[in-house]
Amino acid sequence: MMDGVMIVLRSVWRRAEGRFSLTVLCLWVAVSVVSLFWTPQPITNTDGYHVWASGSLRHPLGTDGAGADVLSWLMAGSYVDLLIVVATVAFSAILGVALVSAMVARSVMLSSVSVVVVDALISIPTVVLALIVAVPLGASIAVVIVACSIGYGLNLARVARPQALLAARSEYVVSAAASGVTGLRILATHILPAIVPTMAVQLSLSAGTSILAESGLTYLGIGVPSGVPSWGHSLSTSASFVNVYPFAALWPGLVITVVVTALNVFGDMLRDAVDPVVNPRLRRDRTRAGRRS
Amino acid sequence: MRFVVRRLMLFVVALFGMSILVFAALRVLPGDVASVMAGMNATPQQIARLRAQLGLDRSLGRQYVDWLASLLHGDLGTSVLTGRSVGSQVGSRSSVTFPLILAAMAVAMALGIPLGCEAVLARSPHVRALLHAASIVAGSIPALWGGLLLIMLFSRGSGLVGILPSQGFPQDGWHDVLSCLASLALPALTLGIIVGSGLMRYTRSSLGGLVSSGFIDMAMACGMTRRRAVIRVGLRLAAPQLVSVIGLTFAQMITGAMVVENLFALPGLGAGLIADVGNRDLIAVQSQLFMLVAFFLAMGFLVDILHRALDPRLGKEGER
Amino acid sequence: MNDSRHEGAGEVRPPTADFGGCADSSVVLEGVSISKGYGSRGSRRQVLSRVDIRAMRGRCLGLIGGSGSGKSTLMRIVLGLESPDGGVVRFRGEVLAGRSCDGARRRLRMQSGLVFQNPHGSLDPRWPVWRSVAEPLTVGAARGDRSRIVRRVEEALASVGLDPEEFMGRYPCELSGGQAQRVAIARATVNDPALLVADEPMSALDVVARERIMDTFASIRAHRPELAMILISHDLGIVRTIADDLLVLHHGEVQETGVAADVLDAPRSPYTRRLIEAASL
Amino acid sequence: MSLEIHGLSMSIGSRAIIRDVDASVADGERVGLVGASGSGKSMLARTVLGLAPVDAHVRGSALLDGRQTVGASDEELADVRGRFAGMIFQNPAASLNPLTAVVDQVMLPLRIHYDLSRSERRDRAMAMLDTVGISNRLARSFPSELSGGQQQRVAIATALVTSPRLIVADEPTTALDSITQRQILDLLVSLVDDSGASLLFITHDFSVLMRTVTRCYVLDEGRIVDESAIGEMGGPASAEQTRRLVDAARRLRLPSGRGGASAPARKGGRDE
Repeated sequence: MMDGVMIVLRSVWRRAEGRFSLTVLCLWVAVSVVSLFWTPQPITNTDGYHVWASGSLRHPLGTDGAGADVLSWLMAGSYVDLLIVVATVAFSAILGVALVSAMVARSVMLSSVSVVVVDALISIPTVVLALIVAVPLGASIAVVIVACSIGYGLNLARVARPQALLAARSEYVVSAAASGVTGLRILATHILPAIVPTMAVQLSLSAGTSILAESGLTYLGIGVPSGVPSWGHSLSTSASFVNVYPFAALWPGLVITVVVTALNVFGDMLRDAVDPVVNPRLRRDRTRAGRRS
Repeated sequence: MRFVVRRLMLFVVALFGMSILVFAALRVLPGDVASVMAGMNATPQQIARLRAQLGLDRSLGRQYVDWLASLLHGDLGTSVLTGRSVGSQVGSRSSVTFPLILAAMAVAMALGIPLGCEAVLARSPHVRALLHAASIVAGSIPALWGGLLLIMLFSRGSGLVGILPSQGFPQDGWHDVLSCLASLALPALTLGIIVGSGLMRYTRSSLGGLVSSGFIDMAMACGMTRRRAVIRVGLRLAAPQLVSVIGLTFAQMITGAMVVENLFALPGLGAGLIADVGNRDLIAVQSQLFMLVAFFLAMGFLVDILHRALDPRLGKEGER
Repeated sequence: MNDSRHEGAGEVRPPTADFGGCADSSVVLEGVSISKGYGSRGSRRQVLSRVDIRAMRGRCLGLIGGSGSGKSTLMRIVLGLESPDGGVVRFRGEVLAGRSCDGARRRLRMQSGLVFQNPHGSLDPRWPVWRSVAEPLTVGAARGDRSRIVRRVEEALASVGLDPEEFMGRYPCELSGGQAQRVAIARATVNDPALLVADEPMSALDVVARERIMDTFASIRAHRPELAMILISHDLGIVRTIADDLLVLHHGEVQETGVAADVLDAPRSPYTRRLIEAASL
Repeated sequence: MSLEIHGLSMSIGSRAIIRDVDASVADGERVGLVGASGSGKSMLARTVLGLAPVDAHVRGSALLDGRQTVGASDEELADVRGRFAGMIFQNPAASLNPLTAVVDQVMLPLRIHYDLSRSERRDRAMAMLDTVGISNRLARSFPSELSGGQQQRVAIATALVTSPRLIVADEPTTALDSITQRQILDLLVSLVDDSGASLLFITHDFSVLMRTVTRCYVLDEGRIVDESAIGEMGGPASAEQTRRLVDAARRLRLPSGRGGASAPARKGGRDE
């Protein structure tokens, strides 16, 4: 499995857009890890005298409303956003796969119920889900994660369903069933691999959208609480003074846009890189596995 | 027809389910609703009076049934803070939010669908690549930042071009239509571009898949150019899915709409709801939240019906 | 594998004692007065009415019918993939009706191989050839160890005229229509089935590939004298080269049945005559 | 001369698909184009009509009724298609517009090329449908409600309704069962002869050609390897690929002695 992942990454790296997205994503992860130990300025200390200062040696990207260093807050924020993205992708993948498996299950009851659940809840916007969670529990990272995971899990199920149904009704599944392979094994070996390309794309897009949702929900006050650094938080605080200090909002917005673009581009590239039918390099690897096993 | 009835039942069941969820969400509050609403320094008597006033002393089941009954009569309850009925608040706020959403949707469709087609049909590969890259970047801009950029560019006062208001909404509502539209212009543009990019990407991928299909070959064999065939036949074939995606982006747009309303200080549903949540006006929040959920479930219902109507093949299956 | 072309028709086997004989061990699979209808009360569509079908050990039954004749439904019922409204299905004497006797249905499944019309549709595009062919071997008690499976897969590929060394690692998208269909045949016969059912195996292929598949079936049957086979098609020209007996189906009713040579020389039903005329030069 | 092809080559990326092909179809002549799958036979016909993929690179010349199609603009090619040349595809279920009634499909070429009133278009389409054996009762139905044979009849009506000079039939009967195949072939031949148009019939099955064309080209790996009258095909003089195709076709057919090969039926009965 690991060599499969390496081959996919090498295939993505081969193209210019792939290089751009992989570099940005690796940079993001690196900065997140570094920010756990060191940031140019400790994010806690504020400097009342140099509020909204423009770029200087001590504060390369200037300071925000409270005089804190914008660069340090952005670096610290990258860790929180990475956490949100990883959690959202993981939970929505689990929810998505569970729903898709239910939808193609042989038992009519299970499949029709899952279809009903998805069709009914899919039209509820993320922010409403976030509100339903935020009102009782108050603003927190969990609100963003829960709201995004449910929303994107349902969306993943809805988008991957046609491929799953196509595979479930295909002749190679009928042949497997006719030769006695159990339903569960068919699901794991035929149906789920068929939706992997769609899932890879959807999860990358959801990762990008969850960062945008984080910035939106935090601005609305139900996302990341005020004390916790995040890109959305940096963008929100600088937004309210845009008429006076327009350039303060430039950096957080730029960082978010670049990272989300990288995630979307990565998603586009994954569509072909992950599918052995489209990516010949994946096929060559499996044949060696064939020989070995 | 059978499909419509089944889908209607699904709508009612989902509505009922969500009403329980919304009701329960507000009841799982750490501590008691009344004490939270009355604020930190409220005396026990004030809390007790508030509890009685809101009928919180009744059993949960009783409260739920009363709330549901009042909803059915169109009474959304009265807000404790402002004393005005929630219904009237929702009415005035939606007169701002819905025009904003419709305008944004119009911008999204006007930008998204034609550019999506062009991203597939443009003769030179560079144009196609550029359009695709633009749609990805436009889709990656946070609504907040997009709004800020437009404010920097166009807003009266500090903007470079300074032709459009960047804050607020005329107090007397839609009497002065022109200034209302002007104040909605920037927010609608912000939202429209972001949603439009998603629509554009979807149009591009669904048309891209159809370009070499047998249906396009047939249309070309009858005498159409590839471009005309893809637009005339391709779009028509992709229409059912496109409608579903439009319905879905309409729902996802609300997150952005709330952000934009707050940024541009528009007294809309989003800004109002967030304000109510802010000052813990839970009864108002509960009803408004439910109204929003009901609206989007109805949206989903309508979109499914339209999707089914647009594609006779699906329709036929249901009947036969 | 003898790639040599059979000159003229494949050798047509002499008929067994009497076609209508009682249920003896030579009958692998039997369907007695099978009926099936679809649709609700108002628009009831009778797809099969009282069809008798029998697959004999070592013989190939050609099931002929146009589109809408019900031949695919008959196959699904006979293989236990669908239950009939009326009639009974027996596999080696064991009745297959209803859910109760899953045992018989599972035995039928384990001892029958399936080949479909669309070669690339019947192979998982994400699986290399060796894994598709090995799938039936990895089921139930006959799981066996890795090396036995690899050996059996290589034998199966060789028996359909594909060099294992070259094709084991290939993917369906790297195969021609004819090669993909032969992989499907290898998969269907890798488990030494008692019954091989092929549903329009050649209609999606061009003439040259069809001839190759015809030779493959002939060599499979040469190596497995005990194998019972049902070949479903709408084209008499294809079927007559392999089938020993014929069953002509039209609108769910049996038009004619009997030994292939007799039916072709003296067709009794007008529909059979139209089929013969449509399949002649 | 309705079709003249000189030195036509077509490649997609680095892969050459058609290599320096010369061929011609005289007015009113029925010519076959035969080859195994992947030989480029249907791509040759599509390239001539401008239906090749967008990224195809075409060289050489192809005169359709005297009009050069290689290098012609999309608009010029579109004007030719449907008016001078009609095309019938292999799988009608994947080409007829699934969202419009069949009569509207037949009216489409009329609407594009001729300015007739809606009722005139409708009458001509209904008449054409009747000619191919589709009764007016079925005219309002959708393709998905018709059988394979009926769908192909609608496709033939759509190709012939503007009485074009050349009909290109790309394996029109491969997806149909044998009896329907025979009916559709007979119908196509009789209608093409009635209208005096010429026919380019593409298939992999020689026995189908026996009943439909007078002369045929054999294509292998994008190159014309043989050309002669249909009767002499497969003789000792013909190319090795031709003999392979003829032998394979003959082996898959009953010897003609059985049931007798009847002459093509006048209009083909209205089938199921």
